[in-house]
Amino acid sequence: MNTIAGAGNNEVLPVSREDGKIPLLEMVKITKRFPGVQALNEVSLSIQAGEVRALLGENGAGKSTLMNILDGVFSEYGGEILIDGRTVSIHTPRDAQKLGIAMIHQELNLVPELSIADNIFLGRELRTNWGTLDRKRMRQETAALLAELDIVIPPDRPVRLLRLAEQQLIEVAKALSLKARILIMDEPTSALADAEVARLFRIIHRLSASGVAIFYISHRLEELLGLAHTVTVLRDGELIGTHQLTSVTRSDLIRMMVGRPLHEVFPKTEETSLPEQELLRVEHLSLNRREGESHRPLYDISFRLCAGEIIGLAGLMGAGRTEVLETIFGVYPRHRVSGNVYLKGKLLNARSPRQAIRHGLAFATEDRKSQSLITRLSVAFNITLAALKLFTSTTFINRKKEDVAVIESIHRLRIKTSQASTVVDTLSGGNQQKVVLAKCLLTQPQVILLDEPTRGIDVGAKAEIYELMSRLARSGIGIILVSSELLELLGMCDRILVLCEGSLTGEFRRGEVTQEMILEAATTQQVRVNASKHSI
Amino acid sequence: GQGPSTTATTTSKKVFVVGYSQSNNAEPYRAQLNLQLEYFMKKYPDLKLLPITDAHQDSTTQVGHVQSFIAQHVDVLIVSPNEPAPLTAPIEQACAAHIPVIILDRSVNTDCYTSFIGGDNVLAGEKAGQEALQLLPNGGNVVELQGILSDQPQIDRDKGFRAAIAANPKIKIIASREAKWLKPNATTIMQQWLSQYPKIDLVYGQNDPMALGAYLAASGVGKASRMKFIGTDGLAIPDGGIRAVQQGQLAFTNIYPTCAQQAAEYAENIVHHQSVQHRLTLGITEVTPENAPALYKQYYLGS
Amino acid sequence: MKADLGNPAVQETSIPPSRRERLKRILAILGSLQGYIGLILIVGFGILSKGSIFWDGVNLTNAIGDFSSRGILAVGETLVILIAGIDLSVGSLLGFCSMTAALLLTTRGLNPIEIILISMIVGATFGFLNGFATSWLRIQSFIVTLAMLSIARGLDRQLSNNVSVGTQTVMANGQLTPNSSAFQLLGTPGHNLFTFTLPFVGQVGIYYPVLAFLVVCIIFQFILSRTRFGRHIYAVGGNPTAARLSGVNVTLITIAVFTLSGMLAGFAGPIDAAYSASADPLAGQSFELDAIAAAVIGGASLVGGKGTIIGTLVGALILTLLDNVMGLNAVSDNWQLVIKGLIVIVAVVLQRPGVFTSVLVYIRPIVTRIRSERRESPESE
Amino acid sequence: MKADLGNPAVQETSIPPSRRERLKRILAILGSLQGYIGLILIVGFGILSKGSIFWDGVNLTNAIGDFSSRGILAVGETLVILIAGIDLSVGSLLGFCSMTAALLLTTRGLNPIEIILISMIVGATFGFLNGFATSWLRIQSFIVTLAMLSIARGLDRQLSNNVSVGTQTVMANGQLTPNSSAFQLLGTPGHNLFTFTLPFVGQVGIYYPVLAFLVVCIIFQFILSRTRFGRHIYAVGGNPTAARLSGVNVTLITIAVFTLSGMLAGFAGPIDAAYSASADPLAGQSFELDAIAAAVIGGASLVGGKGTIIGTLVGALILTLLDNVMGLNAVSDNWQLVIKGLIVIVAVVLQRPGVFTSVLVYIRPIVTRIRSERRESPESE
Ligand SMILES: Nc1ncnc2c1ncn2[C@@H]1O[C@H](COP(=O)(O)OP(=O)(O)OP(=O)(O)O)[C@@H](O)[C@H]1O
Ligand SMILES: Nc1ncnc2c1ncn2[C@@H]1O[C@H](COP(=O)(O)OP(=O)(O)OP(=O)(O)O)[C@@H](O)[C@H]1O
Ligand SMILES: [Mg+2]
Ligand SMILES: [Mg+2]
Repeated sequence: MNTIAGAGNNEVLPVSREDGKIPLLEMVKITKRFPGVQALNEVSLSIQAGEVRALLGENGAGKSTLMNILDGVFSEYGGEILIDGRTVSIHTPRDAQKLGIAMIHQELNLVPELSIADNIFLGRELRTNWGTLDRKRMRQETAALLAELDIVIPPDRPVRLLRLAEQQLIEVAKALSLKARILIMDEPTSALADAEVARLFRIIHRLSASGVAIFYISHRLEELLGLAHTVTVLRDGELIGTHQLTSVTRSDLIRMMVGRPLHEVFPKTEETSLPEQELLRVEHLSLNRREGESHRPLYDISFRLCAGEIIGLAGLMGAGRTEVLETIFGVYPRHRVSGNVYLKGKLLNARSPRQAIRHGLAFATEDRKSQSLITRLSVAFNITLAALKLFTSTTFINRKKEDVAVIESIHRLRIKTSQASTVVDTLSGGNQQKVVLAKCLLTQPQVILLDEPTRGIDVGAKAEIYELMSRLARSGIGIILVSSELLELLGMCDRILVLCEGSLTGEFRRGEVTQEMILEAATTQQVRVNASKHSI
Repeated sequence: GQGPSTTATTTSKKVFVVGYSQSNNAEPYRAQLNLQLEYFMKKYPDLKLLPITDAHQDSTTQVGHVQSFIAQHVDVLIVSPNEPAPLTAPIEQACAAHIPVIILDRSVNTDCYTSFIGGDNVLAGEKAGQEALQLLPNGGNVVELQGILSDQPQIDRDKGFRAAIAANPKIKIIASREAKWLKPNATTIMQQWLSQYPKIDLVYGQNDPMALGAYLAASGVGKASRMKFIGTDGLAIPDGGIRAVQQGQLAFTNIYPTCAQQAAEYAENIVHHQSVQHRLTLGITEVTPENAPALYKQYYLGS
Repeated sequence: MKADLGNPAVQETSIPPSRRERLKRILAILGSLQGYIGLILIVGFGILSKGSIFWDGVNLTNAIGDFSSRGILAVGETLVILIAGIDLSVGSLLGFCSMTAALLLTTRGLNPIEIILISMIVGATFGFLNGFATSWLRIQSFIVTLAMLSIARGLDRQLSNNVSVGTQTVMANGQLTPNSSAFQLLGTPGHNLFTFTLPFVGQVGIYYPVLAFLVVCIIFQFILSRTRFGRHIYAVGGNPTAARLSGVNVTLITIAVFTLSGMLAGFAGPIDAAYSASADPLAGQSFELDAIAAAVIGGASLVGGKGTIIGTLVGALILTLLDNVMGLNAVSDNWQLVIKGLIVIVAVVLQRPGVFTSVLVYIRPIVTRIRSERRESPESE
Repeated sequence: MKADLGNPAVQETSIPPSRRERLKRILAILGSLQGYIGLILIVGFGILSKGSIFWDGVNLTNAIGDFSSRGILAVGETLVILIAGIDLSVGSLLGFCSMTAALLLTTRGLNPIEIILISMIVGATFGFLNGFATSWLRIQSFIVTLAMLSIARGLDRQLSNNVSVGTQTVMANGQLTPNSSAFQLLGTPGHNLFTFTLPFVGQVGIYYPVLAFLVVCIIFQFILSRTRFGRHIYAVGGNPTAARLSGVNVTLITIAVFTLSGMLAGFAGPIDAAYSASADPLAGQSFELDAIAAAVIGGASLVGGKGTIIGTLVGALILTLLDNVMGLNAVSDNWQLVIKGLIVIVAVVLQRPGVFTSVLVYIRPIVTRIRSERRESPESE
């Protein structure tokens, strides 16, 4: 309890100093300024070999910035870095690599046109005696790495064909292949489902046992138990404190992060009592495969969504949850889709996202960077893009009205940005996600499709978003929530539908369901009649 | 030394500024014109030629150049128009600003200039055609390499050439294509013709580089000696037509006058208020292997 | 402390607050002029070297007038660049439309307004085909418009039979026909739409190409910044997937943008014909390079999503005034090419936001040192 | 079942397995030829329309030889496009280097190998400056190389005084000097490096430009696909951030690529001079468009990260053989432009992967219906 008293004074790591051992890594008084933001202010920390250090803090606290400095992403910063007690100079990623530092970045950093193997060995390709690329060995080693992570994808496949979660696993594989002494993981699990997460943790344990120091950034506090040894908390660019994980409670951590005690619950406690009024009905929805795909992404999905209801979609990675939302939203060409979607009893079958939005649907995609945001443009531009109609009188956009709405959204979701005209690219990951949600809500939808909406969002903001969802539901809006965090689904949803390989394999009501039941349904393969023979 | 030996002596100390707007420096013919103009202008100490402007074959650019000379109030303006119509208006503007204008080589659609000096492209074509008649007394197959199809010299040279060879119906033009005045284009086209037509007797290139490009292609397959090459322009530069005739690559070419010497003389006359001809058409000199060495010596400017 | 620029570690306290305020205000003004610095330097050099010859209504009108048909193309090109495309066909389309205009005038005797409208429709049709092929056939716009460059030029030359068509048709009495005479107002040098006399300034002529160019700039700047269509253009260029998922009809926007670019080429066609008093089958050749250059010098990014019409206007002015200043200073032609290349690079570097402040970061410590040295020496203060 | 194409709902069982196998094999072959389909059609048309005149060693050598200097530029251009840049200066650099080569030959009397080496160094220097300005000054390569286009052309013209320089220097006895005569081997038409006689085929000549182009293609295809440097080029173009974070030196790669592009222009310069037996101050003008077109038609994406040298070779062959076929068929100059534009688009559409299979999705049901109808009618089977 009293460990929290240490908050505020930069008392560096009592853990290591007591042993008198030289820490593997020390960062001393790291300072970093961006135009208009003091991202880090004299932050110091150190880590021992074999230690797993959790790095916590609100969105925009400076976690990624600190780790990026360690990985050489930023060439200019204040402070000093020591490895094995010796000052080192890290100003490019290459410097970091040479010193045995590897990082899994918060945002995916893969080259889409290159194959998995090429991506994994990018920058340190294996070569034959002739100096040419040793493609065979790289392919073999990649295959071995992928096998270690239980990924069954051919190493030659271009990364652009992979789904987000798969790409994130490739990032993990890439970092592992570096055989680093210091491994940084910036929200590695944000796009992963529980099975993959468990696999990742086994690997972390093994690495830690073999003496690798690991920094682990996550907003899923429950993950940390049994994974991290120590925890460092940042707030607004300041170091708040470093503690043994066993000596602090969850609420202590939250208090350190937020700066005030936070009553954290899933606010959706009781089932909605609105009169049953159907909003969305999905009947026999199927999505046909594309060329070269081995099976249909979706097969015969039917369900109903009522006003004020929150439905959860659960499933393993690649179960087709995203596709359900995308299909409803009109992302796929009509000839790939069969079955019908009704909105308030009327046939919708959206042909394009445009039509879906016009009928009151909104969709927050899981991959914010490539699907939701125009990262080179401003926060304001992004927030109002889908809802410009609201501010347009005849032909011209009413900028005053627009500004008001933008400011309101920024406040409502507590987006941490110096100005509305800030470029989205420079926001922290969590704040970018909030921009996605703000944009989605501004269209005044009746049905909201949320794909991993809390990905990368801090505890405080998460609670606010849950609160917001409940409020929206109470006002009669229907929500479909896709999440890989089962607790989130259990806490928020009135009903949970479970998908496995594109088919519905279970439906549970709130209160009658446990994690085990969902997991079981998610792994039950439905005996599917061979599609090509069956349908004539 | 064929320049005017009578150096104009004037009482006034004033130096007169001459602006020259060239349509395209990068044509060998025009580059030669520039060199000659600079050369002959130097013979008149009271004339100062501003740096020659180059419109890069673009009328819009040239209009700007002419306008900027007007803005500078040059004493004499010399223009080689890229195209007649676009340059008409600015020359009228010059006229309105009381700047004497000498037009070289290509005309404009107004009479409001002091003097026009030019060669005769139809005549140049005719001379080439007459030479073809002589070279092919028994008739034969002719191919023609054309300049940019819409350029007036192309149209005129083509007209003159065809009119002249009409005298012998056994001479046939079996192919003609646009090589845009450029040597490598002519080589490429000639190569295609060589694989296509077994018998080509004469190649008419509307300028020397095109004729020489065709010569390269033909000599590459060892057929150059079996055909004749006729060009036009006859520049006295190492890489020009006169030398090519001298070396036997071309059978014949015309010296199409650059007008530079007359232009310098006229400029001098104009600033001293002496009268000049409103239109001066210069003759065409024929270059044959016999007179080529002499002509080269006569026209060569370099040391 | 918050709006403070540059290196925080330097002894800022040594500068008294009032001075710092002044410095800040000067920097703010400089910062807002940043985007124009290249242009300002060129104009400044023009005035210094040639004084009233350069800074003269007629000279400036001529200079801008010469460029205006390319400037209008540059506006359309900016739209295309904003959606991460490129339109190489604008020069050819201008050529085709100037030929159309000349033929409509001479063979049909239409009046200038009819000619402009038809020419715009013709241009828009070609542009539509560009947009269609780009978005439906999903071919890179570079190839589509390169093909269109070739196609339109071929048709232009075929239409005119390789002969340029004069626009000055004369009646039996030797006078220009009314339409031909009215057509001159579209850009024949020396023909102003109207002239009026201002006190102090004297006679001012309104020259159609300049007016048309500026009006096109204003309209399209407005469209880009104030309409949904404009926003959607930026969105498509910034991230087409995100744009589509935000309800933007990406295909439609693409087609519309190429159509507008073609339409503007059609609008510029008659100006070019009037300017030359004829339509040359080669008119507009390589104008696309100037158009793209104006947009890119003005800050448009070929990656898409970044650029403004005002920027393009500045880029166009830089290009044309640079030529004008070099011409007036009688720089020899070959060196003009060299100097132009160098100056364009310098201008682009200078007008990048933040150049001054980043220079300041380096200069600041030096300035401070000098100041403090001055303070120590007795004669200061 | 697994590799099955197209619509699964159609009664696939109606086609007997052996036939399906055959169909699949044919489709697989077609699929692998996919990228060459445009080229194959052009060659096919050439043979059909002109037979042995087209399909003749000399004609093909000429056609490829004519294009080879542009083809070499296209290889460098491909590298630049792969890193999401563009190099507009290659044409001017070729011009400058061809002038350099001609002057080195005529005024210094160097031998061809020395000339090639110096010319490559000159080109590489310009290219280095391009790369430097792009990566250090962080200016878009479009602007940098456009400026360089202008600068190099200006210097070229200044160097040559606007007069073309012949490469055939004659000695007192009227013979070419040994170096001048050796220089002809670099590309003067008809001058083969060596000739030999093959049984059945007859005499075969090895023409330097063609050889040089193909060797350059092979070397750079190898570099791109088999070396670390090549991999890094793709990475920088595909995702510069990812490349940087993976420890790739993005600046170095950028500079190297522009330098190589300049170096290849320097390599092509002497070829161009030898081809015309003279260096024209305008040599290489607008070659950059051909070079870019070859790369893009060959599948390179201007967004970066996508493209191969083999593709560029195919693109170059399409461009030059198309011209050749049209020339042999005596298509009029104006229509050539139109047809060329159309065919380029068709070729690009056809060689896009998946066009056949996606067409098949639509055709399949129709085929099946026809088959089943045939089966019902008695005469079939
Ligand atoms: N490239 C940049 N330019 C400008 N500001 C930046 C940049 N990168 C980060 N910032 C700012 O620095 C601050 C810290 O950001 P950082 O990404 O380190 O937060 P974080 O702790 O990782 O948050 P999250 O949990 O949301 O990922 C934020 O205010 C952010 O806006
Ligand atoms: N663009 C694509 N390219 C290749 N395969 C795809 C693509 N889109 C979907 N798939 C396949 O469709 C299946 C379902 O996709 P997806 O991973 O989106 O499901 P999900 O349940 O939403 O998973 P996630 O847990 O990642 O949200 C996967 O097997 C995936 O490989
Ligand atoms: Mg972060
Ligand atoms: Mg998903």
